[in-house]
Parts: sequence; C-alpha cells; structure tokens
Amino acid sequence: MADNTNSANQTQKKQFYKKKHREQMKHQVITFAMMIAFTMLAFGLVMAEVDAMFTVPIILVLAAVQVLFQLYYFMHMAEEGHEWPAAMIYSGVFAAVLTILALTIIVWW
Amino acid sequence: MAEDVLKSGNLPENPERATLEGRNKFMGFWFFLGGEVVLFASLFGTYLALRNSTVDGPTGQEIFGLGLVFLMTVILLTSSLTSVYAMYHMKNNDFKKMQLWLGITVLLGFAFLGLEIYEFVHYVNDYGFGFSTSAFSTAFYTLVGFHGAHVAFGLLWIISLMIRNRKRGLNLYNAPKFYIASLYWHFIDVVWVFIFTVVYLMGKVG
Amino acid sequence: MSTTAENKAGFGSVLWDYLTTVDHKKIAILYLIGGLFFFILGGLQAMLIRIQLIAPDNEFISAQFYNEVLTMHGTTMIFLAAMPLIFALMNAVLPLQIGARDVAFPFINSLGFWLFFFGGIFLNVSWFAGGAPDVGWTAYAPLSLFSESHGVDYYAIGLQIAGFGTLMGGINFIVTVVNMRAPGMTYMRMPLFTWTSFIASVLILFAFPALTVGLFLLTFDRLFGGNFFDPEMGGNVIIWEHLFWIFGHPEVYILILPAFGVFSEIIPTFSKKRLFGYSSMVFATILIAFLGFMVWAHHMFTVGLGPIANSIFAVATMAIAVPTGIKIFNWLFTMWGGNIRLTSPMVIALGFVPTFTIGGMTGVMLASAAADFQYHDTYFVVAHFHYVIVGGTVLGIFAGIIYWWPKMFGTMLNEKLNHWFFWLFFIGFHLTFFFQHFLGLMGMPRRYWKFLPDQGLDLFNLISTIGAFGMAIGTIIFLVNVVMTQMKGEKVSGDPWDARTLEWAIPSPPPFYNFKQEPLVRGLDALWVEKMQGNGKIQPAEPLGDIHMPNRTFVPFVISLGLFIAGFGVMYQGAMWILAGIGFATTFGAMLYRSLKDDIGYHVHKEELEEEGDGSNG
Amino acid sequence: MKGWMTRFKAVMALTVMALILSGCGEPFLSTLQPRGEGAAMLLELIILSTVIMLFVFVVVMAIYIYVIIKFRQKKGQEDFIPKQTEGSHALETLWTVIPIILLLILAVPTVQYTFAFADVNTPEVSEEGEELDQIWIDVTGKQYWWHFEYEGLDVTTSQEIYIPTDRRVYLSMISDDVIHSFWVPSIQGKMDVNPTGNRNEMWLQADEEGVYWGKCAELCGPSHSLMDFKVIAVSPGEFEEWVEDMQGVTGEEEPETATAQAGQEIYEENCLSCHAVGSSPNKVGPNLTNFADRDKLAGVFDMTEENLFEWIDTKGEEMKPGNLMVDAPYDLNEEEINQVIEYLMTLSPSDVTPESADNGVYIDSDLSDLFPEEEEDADEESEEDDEVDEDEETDEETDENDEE
Ligand code: HEA
Ligand code: HEA
Ligand code: HEC
Ligand code: CUA
Ligand SMILES: [Cu+2]
Repeated sequence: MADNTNSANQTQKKQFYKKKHREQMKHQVITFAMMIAFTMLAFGLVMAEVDAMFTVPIILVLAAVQVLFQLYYFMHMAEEGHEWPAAMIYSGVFAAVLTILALTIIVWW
Repeated sequence: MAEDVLKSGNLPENPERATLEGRNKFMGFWFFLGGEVVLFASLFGTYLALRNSTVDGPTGQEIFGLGLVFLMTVILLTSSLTSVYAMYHMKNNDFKKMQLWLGITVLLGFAFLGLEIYEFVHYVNDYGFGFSTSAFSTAFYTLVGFHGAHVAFGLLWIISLMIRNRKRGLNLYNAPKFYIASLYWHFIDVVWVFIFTVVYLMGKVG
Repeated sequence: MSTTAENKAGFGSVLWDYLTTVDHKKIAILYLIGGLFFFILGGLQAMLIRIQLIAPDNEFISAQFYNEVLTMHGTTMIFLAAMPLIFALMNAVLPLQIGARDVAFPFINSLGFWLFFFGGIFLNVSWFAGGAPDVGWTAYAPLSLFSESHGVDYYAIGLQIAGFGTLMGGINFIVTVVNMRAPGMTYMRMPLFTWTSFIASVLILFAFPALTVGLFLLTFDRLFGGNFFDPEMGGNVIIWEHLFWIFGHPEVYILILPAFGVFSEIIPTFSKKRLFGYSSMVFATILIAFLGFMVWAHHMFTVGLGPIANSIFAVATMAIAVPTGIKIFNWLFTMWGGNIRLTSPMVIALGFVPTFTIGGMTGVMLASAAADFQYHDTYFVVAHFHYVIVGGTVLGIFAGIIYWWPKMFGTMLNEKLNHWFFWLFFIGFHLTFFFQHFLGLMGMPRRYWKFLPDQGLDLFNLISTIGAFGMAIGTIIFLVNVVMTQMKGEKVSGDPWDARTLEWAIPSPPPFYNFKQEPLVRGLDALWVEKMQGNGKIQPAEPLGDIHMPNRTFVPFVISLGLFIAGFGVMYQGAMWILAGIGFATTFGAMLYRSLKDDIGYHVHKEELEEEGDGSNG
Repeated sequence: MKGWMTRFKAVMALTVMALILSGCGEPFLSTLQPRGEGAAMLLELIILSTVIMLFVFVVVMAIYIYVIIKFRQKKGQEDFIPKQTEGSHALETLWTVIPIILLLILAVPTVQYTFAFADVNTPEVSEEGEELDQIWIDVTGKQYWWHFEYEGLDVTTSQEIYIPTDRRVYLSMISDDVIHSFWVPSIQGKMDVNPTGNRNEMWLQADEEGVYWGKCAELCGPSHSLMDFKVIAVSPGEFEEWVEDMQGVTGEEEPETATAQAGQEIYEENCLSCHAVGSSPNKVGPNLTNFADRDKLAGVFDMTEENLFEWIDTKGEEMKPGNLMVDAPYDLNEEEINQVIEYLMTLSPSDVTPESADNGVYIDSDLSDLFPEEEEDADEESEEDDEVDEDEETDEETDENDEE
C-alpha cells in the first residue's frame, strides 16, 4: 500500500498537490460566502414578512442548495472514490423523503 | 506495514484513504451518515406532524427569536469552513495549522452550543415553554436537542483527537480519524441548515 | 467451541477468548449460540400460546400473562432469534465468500454482537421485574403508554440497545463487501448469499434509524413527560405506527433476503448447475429492497388513511410479487436439467419453495387493500407471516446452519437426524399454520387470549396446537444432533459438499486468517471454475507474505455492559440515576479508551505461515 | 360495482370455490358466509385473489414436481455434470410479464372496492328514485365495550346496535382510550377506532335479519379478546319500532315490584355515576337502557342470573380481566345485588329484541318517520349536508375542549 516512488518525485508531487489544494480552498471560500449569502437571503425574506406562499418554497430550495454545497464542496462528494458515499447518501435521502412525506401528508388531524 | 502507519511525515495525497483501514473508516462513516439522514428525517417528520399541536402552550411564531438563530447559524457555518481549513492543512501535511483550525472549530462549536443552551433556558423561563408543555414543545426539543447532542458529541470527539495526537503529528493511522470527524462536523451543519429553515424560519412564517 | 485444541484449554481461557474475540468466525459462533438460545425461548413462548389456545374458553394462562407471552414471542423471535441467526451466517460465510481475511471493522463487529446480547438480556429481565411488555411486538401507542408495568420501558430500551448493535453489524458488512473483496471478485461475481446479505445490510442501514427514533419518542413519552403520542396534549398516535412500519416492513425483507441467498447457494450446489439467471437474481434483490421502502402502509389499511393512500400502497405492495416471482422461477430452472442430490440442506430448500410461495401469495391477497379489511389483525395474517418467516427465514437459517456447519466447526451434522428434524418440523409447521388461514377467515382475530365455544373455531385451533408440538419435537432433534455431532467430533474435509464458492476452498474450520494468500477469483462460482478449468485449487493473487491481524479486545463487552447498566438507571430514575451515571461513564470511558489507545494489530509472519503447510483445500 | 364480478361468476372454478368456502365457519361470524353487501363484495375479492393464487401455485408446483422427479440424481450418475446454463431471456421475460398481468387483474377491482368502501357521502336511492335518509351512528370504542349513539334520534345504547336490514347504516367512530377496531365479519370489513381527532367512517348493510357477532380486532389490553358486540339486524319496521321505544325511556320509570324498586334505589346510588338508563352521553360504563334484552352480558357471557350476580359481586374482575368496573367503589351484600338484578331485568323498553331478528316477521318501512323535518325534498339535500357539517363541527369543538 505504501508509496514506493523516490523522494525527488515526491517533492514534485507535493508541490503539485499543494497547488491543487489551494485551488480547491479558493472554491471552498467562495462556497462559504455563497452559503452565508443564502442564509441572509432566507432570514431576510422571513423577517421582511414576505408572503408565506412565496417564502416557504424559496427558503426550502435555498436550504437544499446549501446542503449540496456542503456535500459536494466541503465534504468532497464530487471527487473520485465517492461513488458509494453518494449512492448511500441519496438512498438515505430517498428513504428520508418518503418518511417526511408520510408524516406530513398521511397523518390526520 | 503496521508500524509505519504511526510514522508521521511523507504522507500521500489522500492520507485518510491511503490504508485499507483508512478506506474502511472513510466508507463506513459515509454510510453511517446515510443512515443518519433517515434518523433526522424521522425526527423532522415527527416535528412537522406536530408543529401545530401547541395546545395551551406558546407557538413557535410567538417565541422564536430570529436574531439569535441567525447568529447561531453563522457561527456553525463558519465552523464548517474552519474545519475545511483544517482538512486543507491536513492534506498539505501541516499538522500545526490543522490543530489550530480544529481548535477554532471547537471554539465556534462551543459558542453555538452555549447559545443553544441559552435559547432553551430562555424559552423555559420566559415563556413557560418546557419539554412537557405540548406535543409541539416535545417535538421541538427532541429535534433540536438531538442536533445539539450531536454537536456536543462532535466536540468531545474532536477535542480528544486533538489532545491524543498533539505530540506526534499526523500519520496514516490518525489521518482517517481526523478526516471522518470533520465529515461528521459538516453533517451536523447540514442538519442545522434544515433546522433553521424548517423549524425556525417556517415556524416564524407560520 | 469444539476443536480439540480448545477443549484442552481451560474453560476460563475459552470464555475469555470468546469475550474478547474480534474474529468474525468466532463472532459467528457467538451469534449462533445467542440466536439459538433465544429461538428456543421464543419457541417455548409459542408453545404457551398454542397450549392456551388448544380449546375454547381455556384458562391455562391469564389474560395479562398471555399478552406478555405474545409480545415477547414476537419480539424475541424477530429481534433476538431471526436477526442474530442471520448475522451468524453472514459472519461465518460472507468474508470467506469474497476472499477476505477479515471483515472491515472487526472491533465494531464484536461490539455489534455484545450490544445485541445485552439488549436481549435487558429485554428479558422484565420477566423478573414486574412483568414483560404486554402490548404486542408492534407496541402501538397509546396502548403502550397505558401499560402500567415497566414492561414497555424494557421493550423500548432493550430494543434500542440491540438495535444499535444491528445497525453497526449492518454497516460493517456493507463496507466489507465494498472494500474487502479479493482480486477478481467483481460485484457480478459475488455469490448470491453475499449479494443478499449486502442488500439486507443496506436495508438495515436505512430502516433501523426509523425504529431508533420511534423508540426514543416512546421512551421520552413514558419516562420523561413527552407528549408525542398523548392525544390530550396534542400528540398523535399515528406517528408511532408510521415510524414502526417504515422500519418494520423493510425489516421483513432484511429477514428474508439472506434466506433467499442461502437457498441460492444450496440449490446450485446440489443441482450441480450454476444459478439460473444470476444477474436477474441480483437485480430482483435490489428491486425488492427498493420497493420494500414504499409499501409500509399496507400494515395500516384499516387505520383510516383514506382510499387514495390505501390504493397507492396496495398496488406498490403487489409489485413486489414480480421480483420475488423471478426468484422462485429462477430456482426452479436452476434445478431443471440438473443432477439433484437430496441432501438435507437441499430437502429443506425444496420444502421452502412451495411454503414460501404460499406465504407470498397470501401476502399478495393481503395487499388487496379492501380485502384486507377482512384479513387484517386476524389469524389469516398470522398464517401469512409464519409461512414467510418460518417457511422462508427459519428454514433458510436451518438450511444455512446445516450447509455451513462443516465450514464453521469442521464436523458434519448427522444426515439422518437432519432429515428427521426437517420432516417433523415441516409437517408440524403446515399443521400449525395452514388451518390458521381459515381460522382468520372464520372470524378469529389475532392476539386473542381466548376464543369462545360454539363459534366453529375449536377444531382448527386444536390441530394447530398439535402441529406446534411437531415443530418442538423437530427442533429438539436438531439440538440433539448438534450435541451428538460435537461430542463425536469427526473431522471433515474443506469441501464436503462438492460445492462451488470460495469458502469451500480453504480448510474446515478455516485458519484464523482465512486465506494464507489472497485468492485470485477467475469467475462466478470461483471454486467451480477451478474445478472445471484448473486443478481444483484457487490460484493465489499474491506471494506468501505477512498477514495483518487485529488485536483481541475486551472493550466492546464493556461498552455494551455500560449501556445495559445505564438502561436501568434511565428507567427507574430517582436514586437509580446513579446507575445511569455509572453505566454511561463506563460506556463513554471505554469508547474514549478505544479511541485514544493505538490499536494497530499485529502480524502473522511469513515464516510461521510456511510452517503450517498448505493452507488450501484438503 | 357488482358488474364486473358477475362476469367472473360464470367461471366454474369460482362456484366450486364458493361452495367449499361457504361451508366454513358459523353464519353469524364467518367472512365466508356473508350476510351483507360489504362482506359479499369482500368475499368476491377474496375469491378472485384466491383463484389467481391457485393458478400461480399450480404452475409453480407443476414445474416443481416435474423437476424433482425428472432431475433427481440417478444411480451411477453421481459424476454427471449438467450443462451450466446461464439463463434465458425469453423465459425470464415470460415470468415477469405474466405476474404483472395477473396483478393488474387483481389491482383494478382492489382500487375500485377500496374507493367504494370509503364512500359514505352518497345517500342510497330507493326504488322510486328518492334519496334515502342516512342513518348515522356515533360509535365509541372503550376498554372493553362499545357505545353507540344514533345521531339525531336521541337513542343511546351499548354493546349491541340495532340496524334495519337492506339499507346502509353509517358509522362515525372514535375511541375514548386506546385504539380498537370495529369488525363484524359476516357483514363488513373492519375499521380502526382511533383516539385522536380523526373519526373513521364506514357503512354497514345487512341483507338478512340476524344477530351478527362483532369483534374488537386491535390489541387493547387484557380483555381484548372479550370485547365482543352484536349487530342486530331487524326489518326496517321493527327497527323503527325499536327506535321509538328507546326514545321513550327517561330512566325515571318506576318498576312494578317492590324488590325492583329497592334495586333501582341502590342502582341510583351506586351505579348511576357510571351507567345510564335512557339516552345519555357516553359515560364510564355501558348504557343500560335495554339491558334486559341483551343477547349477552358484557358482550360475551350468557345472560343468566348467576353470571349477572357474579359480575356485580366481583365487578367482573375475573370475568373480564382489566375491565374498568373494578374501580367502582360500591360494596353491596347478596340481597342488595339480587335487588339490583331484579331492577336491571326490568329494563326492557321494547318488544324488539334479538329474538325479533329470527322470528320471521318482516315489516317494511322507509324510516322517513324517524327524520320528520327532512321530509320535504326540495332542499333536503343541502339541509342534510349542513347538519352533518354542523355535527362535525361540534365534534371538533368537543375534541378541542378535551385537549384543554
Ligand atoms: C419474512 C417476512 C415477510 C415477507 C417476505 C413478507 C412478504 C410479503 N408480505 Fe408480509 N408480513 C410479515 C412478514 C413478511 N411478509 C409480517 C411479520 C407481517 C405482520 C406484522 C404484524 O402485523 O405483526 C406481515 C404482514 C403483511 C401485510 C399486512 C397485513 C395486515 O396486517 O393486515 C401485508 C399486506 O399487504 C403483507 C404483504 C406481503 C407481500 C405482498 C409480500 C411479498 O413480498 C410476497 C411476494 C412473494 C410471492 C408473491 C410469491 C412468489 C411469487 C410468484 C410465484 C410470482 C407470481 C405471483 C403472483 C402473480 C401473485 N404482509
Ligand atoms: C421469526 C419469527 C417467528 C417465529 C420463528 C415464530 C414461530 C412460531 N410462532 Fe409466532 N409470531 C411471530 C414471529 C415468529 N413466530 C410474531 C412477530 C408474532 C406476532 C406477535 C404479536 O402479535 O405481537 C407471532 C405470533 C404468533 C401467534 C399469534 C398469537 C396471537 O395473535 O394471539 C401464534 C399462535 O399460534 C404463534 C405461534 C408460533 C409457533 C407455534 C411457532 C413455532 O414455529 C415455534 C417453533 C419452535 C419451537 C417450538 C422451539 C422448540 C424448542 C424447544 C421446545 C426446545 C426446548 C428443549 C430444550 C431446552 C432442550 N406466533
Ligand atoms: C367505575 C364505574 C362503574 C360503576 C360505579 C359501576 N359500573 Fe358497571 N360497568 C362499568 C364498566 C366500565 C363496564 C364495562 C365493562 C366491560 O365490559 O369491559 C360495566 C359493565 C356493567 C354491566 C354489563 C353491561 C352490559 O351491557 O352487558 C353491568 C350489568 C353492570 N356494569 C352493572 C353495574 C351495577 C349494577 C353497578 C352498581 C351496583 C355498576 N355496574 C357500577 C363501570 C361501572
Ligand atoms: Cu378493543 Cu381490542
Ligand atoms: Cu409489510
């Protein structure tokens, strides 16, 4: 399992990775900024007492997008080696959606 | 191989997945998070079913203070970013900086938890909104409390990792541990995004 | 448990060995013993039920006690007998089938067992602490809130502990399959038992959290003043039903899929043919799991969800008959043109096919939402689910135990006694449950402590009770067989059945590191491929080298024990809170110890391995 | 909705099946001997699905038996290695498609019937084409007995409901404690009785006069198996008579004999807190207005003096474990109990009793006399709807009050 490449190669690789990581980090900071913006937008809509019919779907979509940001950028779900994690998360989401639908729609009052 | 996993330095690009044990941890933890999705979905579903069952107790609309929640949200989101920084330094094999950013993450986590406790105390004392007040209150405290418990557990976990490894730096044995702890921390954030949207914002809208 | 070397070692050291083991093969034996113990317990409870119902207006046991026995029978059988026995087979076989030296998380594997074990014990302590739960295994609220004894608290906390164990076991197997397959073992070369266990584990991962939450809500309501299910305080009892069945229906497929897997191994082996339609079998398994999540409300047709929801769930439920039918026909056509040997596992498989088909067909009848207004909560349902559970899961478990017994213990159960066991159990089974269909249609609801005379229900109930005795005698013969075989201790070869899959390529029982060299898999039915195309031996994928093994550990036992102790504190509260303190401190202390102490395992060195000689078959 | 089954009825197999099945069980209890429209429809569905299943089973078993006989290992063939067939697309398609077709055949009537059973809003139409009044009964399930209030008729009863034959009676059901399930196998399928705001609604219809057994079908405590009730179907005219007789009872009627009068006094002192005679809202114990006419005591025991004595003496403790009368604080001696029994035995306001269900007398009526204010038909419909709505509103109000 251990890396068998020689050390010169190693340093070169390291440099390359470092650069790559810095790139990634930039993306992540942008992501973060957008998440904060979304949050402010959502709170803003509610505090401004915009009509509920309009607000609720929007804030739900904003939340969903934020979560995708977290999953794909912060948790790297887009990178290779994440096929199974993605499959399992989406299976979980499938079960989750059914559960929530059931408990909101076919529960009487 | 066994003993070299404890040697620090000279780590491959993805140290968390460089060993079989690391890959197992990584996969297993992601799958666990898949299960957690259903766990929280069940709690959200229950909450949604009961959110209007306030009986005599106060409604969400009456008690939720958005300012505090906004502050909590920003703190938690920021802590997510700081843990990304920690992982960034982990991948660059810079243990000191990783510890530093993890430290900041922990501090933010405590701030969040403190505010949450303050919030609960405030509801109980000022609004008489206790766990047994109504079905709504029970559902509220259970959902938000489960999240809070996750935060608390995450804090203990990260702290113990930091203390345990403070002297020996990063290696192939502890890198996966740090990595999944940070995944956990992000997941907590994911849940919170839905909590502030579904519980607080939608509660306020009515 | 049985090898001569261990017999010579003292009892204490054997015990310590099992308390601290992380070897999946030993954990399998632990699950087997635990599961069989609870199966006998649940079976004895079933006998009490049947004796009470032998005649109308019988007063053999009291109404309250009947409800306790009934609840514990269902709960014990499902959670403490069937699940662990399935885990026993999975642990014993799954890593071997994919050519792995170990499971992905040996530590968590052992933790899973001990949590199950302590959860099961916790649940059964209720018998001695004021009464067992008495509200049915489904524990519908608000009856579960009305119940006065601590029984339901034992139910909620006990299942919670055992449930954590199951969840961990499930994750362990998923990762094992994803990450630990030997070179060449592609997904579409995995034996079907591995496939079904894998999919069942995925179901565990997504179904158990719903139960976890349900049990938490129940605990909060009963012990901490919560209002989830209290209509007076705005609570809603239907939430429990949904959560329970969102878990409960996938659970029944968790129970049946591995059994399907077992038969998909046995039938090809004893027909000397490869499985007919392998890829459609895999596909059907996945489809069953997927659909299994969308049908839970078929348990709630009479609850009043309205005709739209009922219709949707009825049709979705019926759809499951299609992939299951694919399986039935594939098994039949595996035998078609084969060379069928009627060994006992094969005879059990042959008993399974028609029995499960009947059970599945009554399932589809139940799925007809309107007609279910007549069937629901009657003995028709009881008959349905015993046909699928006993005729499917339990037969699958016994077939699997008999089939893999040589692999697990290196000995062979007596074939004659196996046949006796099967026929008594099988005939007893049909006597017991076939007539219950009619009892249900004739107006006998389930969970009835008594039925009244002059309602035409006497005869069938009597027959049913007689049949149950047949099952009991059959089970006793099986147990006798086990004891006799182990006393004799006659060794068998690594491949006594002339089988097809990888686990049969290594000695019985396998060495603790399973494969001396990682095997190279060259096709579906890896061993069969070598038997046909090679020299009958699996090629190694690597040169002989050191083998990395995990260290034994006592920590899982301690973690579980802590929760066990804490459970009492949470339940009795007051001065007993101190127990909760001690228990949680123990658990978290042990977890902390685990995460702080490096545990990187050890190596079996190449030289030692060479001394042991040829590790391959024979 | 019967239309589509009629075609099927032609099939011989069906008739044979029906014959075999109808031999099963007692006519007052068995789903296989339907005595009402609901149970008859359900039996059709049951038979249809059974036939489909038998067909499948025969196919499976045919292959199965053939395979076992034909391909069993023969002597001297131990080493024979059969061809390792991989599969067959044609076959696999076949056994995917055929089950789908069979399931569709079952699914269509399933959905139709599911909706038919849920329909409680369309009033029935008489032969003359007039809409019939809907008789609504509020059902309350309680540990371990049933309470019935006839909406708008001011009639209350427990343990037994009387219904007219040949027309639908509508039920609106709720529970006072845990979940129960209301089931009269030979007349109609079951429906849960839930404790929350949801009132489940269903209809009952009996073709023949008779005393039909009802069962509680949801585990509700120790005496779940003893929570039986009866549906007494009498001819419409007799039903009308029964309703009128019941309406007359105020509970203050003096019995004739002195012992019974003494019994009444004891009753008023000790039992009235939980029981009632005459129309009254649902109380802790069953309504006793027509107690002496009951077919069974407490739902399951023979109506004998000994049983009644034991019931009052022991408060039913052993007879119905866990029943709530054990909380009754009274302490009566033998004589007093006998006096109470004598009084209870006078509670027979009507000549219409369970026996009327099989005395062969049939009196017709359209029951319109019971609903006088709705006789003018012009805006009858809307009025009636209004009334139902109002009722629902009051229900909701009471629920809210309960919560407070
Ligand atoms: C191992 C467990 C197991 C399995 C595999 C199943 C399988 C099925 N079950 Fe069962 N079920 C239970 C365990 C199981 N069940 C339990 C424990 C309960 C009761 C719980 C409680 O209340 O306590 C229950 C209750 C239950 C109900 C609720 C009844 C009620 O309470 O009113 C229903 C209703 O739809 C149902 C349906 C089905 C169906 C459609 C299948 C299908 O998966 C069956 C599919 C199989 C076949 C159909 C046979 C083979 C197929 C062919 C040969 C192809 C051709 C067939 C046709 C065209 C029909 N089950
Ligand atoms: C895995 C699941 C499983 C299994 C295997 C069984 C097995 C059996 N069940 Fe079970 N049953 C359930 C799951 C299961 N059941 C569930 C979930 C319920 C619903 C509970 C509820 O309503 O809440 C139920 C309910 C249920 C009822 C309905 C009770 C009621 O509604 O009132 C009945 C009645 O006949 C019954 C009977 C039996 C019988 C006779 C067996 C037999 O197959 C048992 C055979 C086994 C034995 C008889 C063991 C024999 C061994 C010995 C006697 C050895 C002793 C000797 C030595 C120690 C040396 N069961
Ligand atoms: C605490 C309330 C309470 C009191 C007081 C009480 N009962 Fe009851 N009674 C009940 C309940 C509850 C039932 C229903 C039991 C069951 O079937 O589960 C019942 C049932 C009965 C029945 C059977 C009813 C039927 O319809 O078949 C009779 C008869 C009866 N009670 C008589 C009496 C008499 C006589 C007294 C007084 C001397 C009395 N009860 C006092 C609660 C009470
Ligand atoms: Cu009421 Cu069972
Ligand atoms: Cu189901």
